Amino acid sequence: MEYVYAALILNETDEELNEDNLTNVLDAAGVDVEESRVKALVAALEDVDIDEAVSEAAAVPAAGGAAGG
Amino acid sequence: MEYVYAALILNETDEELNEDNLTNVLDAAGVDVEESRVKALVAALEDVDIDEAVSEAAAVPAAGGAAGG
Amino acid sequence: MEYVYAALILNETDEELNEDNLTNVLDAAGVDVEESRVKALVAALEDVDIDEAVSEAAAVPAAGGAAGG
Amino acid sequence: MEYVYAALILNETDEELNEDNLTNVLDAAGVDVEESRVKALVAALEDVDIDEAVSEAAAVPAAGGAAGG
Amino acid sequence: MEYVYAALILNETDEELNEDNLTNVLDAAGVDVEESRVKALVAALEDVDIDEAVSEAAAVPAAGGAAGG
Amino acid sequence: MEYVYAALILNETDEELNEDNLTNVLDAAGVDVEESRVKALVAALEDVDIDEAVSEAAAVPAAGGAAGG
Amino acid sequence: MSAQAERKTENLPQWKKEEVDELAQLIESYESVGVVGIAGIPSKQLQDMRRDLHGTAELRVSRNTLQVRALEAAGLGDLVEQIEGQVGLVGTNDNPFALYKELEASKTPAPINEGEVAPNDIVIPEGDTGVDPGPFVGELQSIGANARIEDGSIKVMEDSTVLEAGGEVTADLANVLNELGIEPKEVGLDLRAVVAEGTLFDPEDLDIDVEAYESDIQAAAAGARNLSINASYPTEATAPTLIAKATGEAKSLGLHAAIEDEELMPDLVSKADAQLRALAAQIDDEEALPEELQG
Repeated sequence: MEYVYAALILNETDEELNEDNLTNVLDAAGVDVEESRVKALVAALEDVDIDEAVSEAAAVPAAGGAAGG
Repeated sequence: MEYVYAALILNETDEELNEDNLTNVLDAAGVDVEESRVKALVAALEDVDIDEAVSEAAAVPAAGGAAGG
Repeated sequence: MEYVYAALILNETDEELNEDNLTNVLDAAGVDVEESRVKALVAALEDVDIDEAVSEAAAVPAAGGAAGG
Repeated sequence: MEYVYAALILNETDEELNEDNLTNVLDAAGVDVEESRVKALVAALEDVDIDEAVSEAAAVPAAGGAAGG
Repeated sequence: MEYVYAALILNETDEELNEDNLTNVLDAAGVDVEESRVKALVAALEDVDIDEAVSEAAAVPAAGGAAGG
Repeated sequence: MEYVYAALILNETDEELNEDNLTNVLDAAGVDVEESRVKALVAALEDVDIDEAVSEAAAVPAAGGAAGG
Repeated sequence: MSAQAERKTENLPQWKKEEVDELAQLIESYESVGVVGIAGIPSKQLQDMRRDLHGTAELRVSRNTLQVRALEAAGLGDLVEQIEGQVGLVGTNDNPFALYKELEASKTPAPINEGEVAPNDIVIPEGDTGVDPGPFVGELQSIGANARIEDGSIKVMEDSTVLEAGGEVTADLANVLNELGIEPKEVGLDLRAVVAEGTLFDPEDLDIDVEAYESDIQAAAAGARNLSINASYPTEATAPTLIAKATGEAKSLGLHAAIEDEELMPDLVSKADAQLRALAAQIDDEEALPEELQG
């Protein structure tokens, strides 16, 4: 999932979600980056409103996690 | 959430979850890193079993909803 | 709610939940402290298991969560 | 959570939510204040509508729901 | 099942959901295509809003989770 | 989802789930195929038992809910 | 204040002066002073109660006129209107809310006698009285209880209010209540009002709703959790939830965008399958469907 997390980080900054930036983030985390996965991720996210996709999922309250807290 | 995402990337690699590594990942994403937030996150996660927290979120998908109900 | 928050801070430290300590915390926050509210709070919380109330609150998320449940 | 409670007290008074005021409140409660945590909190809350963040139930996305989506 | 998946693929592209296109997709997958089933499927889907039907499926697993609560 | 649908079609035929076959199916459906996504999909499915994933979903549609409840 | 007190007491006989002085001293030596009703408490019991209060509060009972004098002299005129019936003065350095709670908790039920005024509605509860059939059923009926003989004993058919608050207890009613063992009074030290550091509190103020405070605690704790999570400020208590939240977000993005990730594949496959089934459910023509999707 590290590729997805990297995309989420870039989504919160003003940086573009492109192959170079994704590769940089993953590199910095010590990931042995596969170019094709980066490419695929960029392609998959091309027309996706990330904030919407994330917030749609967030509709269920955090009780489970909260209970663990 | 970018700080938390960065922690999760490190958790998936074999890199240590420490201030330097977090800062590197965030830096690479163009985040204007606040040292204090990095410190606070590392401190807060010190006693947390991240894999457990992750697998709770993943493996018991509806737990949140259930507990909330 | 500032009186209640103050009580919760004291509950997390090892300080006693008494009138003086509550007043000090609220004073430090610039609250124009009403002695009678402090007194009533201290008397009321004598019969409340704060840790239990807090962990119950964690298990059932706040307002929004309840409505969602 | 004492740092968060302290922020919530300041949010209810007219005092500014800054490092000095937070430190004062925590000091008064006998907390051994960590500067970095205070800094991190101020940074984290900088652009946050606290009242909204407090009343909005924290949500953890349910993977089950997401799987459907 | 492959016939229905083929219909779902065509639904995501801009290609028309007709007998020729379905047959092509199935052919490419090495399916020994039965013309009558293709015909029947195209006819049956004529009046179906596929996007709506699919998004209802999305709601089901999530609802299950909620109901479990 | 078209890439996933294509993989599932191949899973139902006796064709191998490889890059060429996936590309053919998608091509036939008029998809502007991204080689990287095809690669990534094949890699991601390498260790996944598709039939198991499907039958679990089919047999216990509300699994999440049940588990959570 | 003591000079004023002396002036006011100069016309009193010596023993009354001394009594007022004692009261003045009690008032002066405590942060909070209150008026306590002691009606219906036998003197032996009152002594026990006073002893039980030792260390928490001091209770002094004397003539009402003297209590009024002492209160007025001490500038506690607000309490004077509470000096009515059998009362005493109480002084405490403890929290007056806590004192009220303690006194309320120590009250005990007691029978009510002929000629007394009902402090609250007197109700004879529905149910089997356990009394054998006999003239008692008539006595019950005569005081207004819905009673009859059933299955070999006297039963009260519904909760029956036999006297409203403020009404005077008749001999018949007192008898019936006694026979049934109903004790409608609450006897004990009845804190009517307190002045704590200049502020007057009546029982309405003093009767704190502990449950409301408890739910305030819960609301405050939940609010702090929400803030911590929503503002991504991790604390020890909320870090696991933040991790779970981030994980869930990544997962939902991955499923939404059909990202080719190994971890997401099982869910993506089942998502596709669910969609297939949902679409199949819209198809009426079985010819169009494979066997496993028919029906």
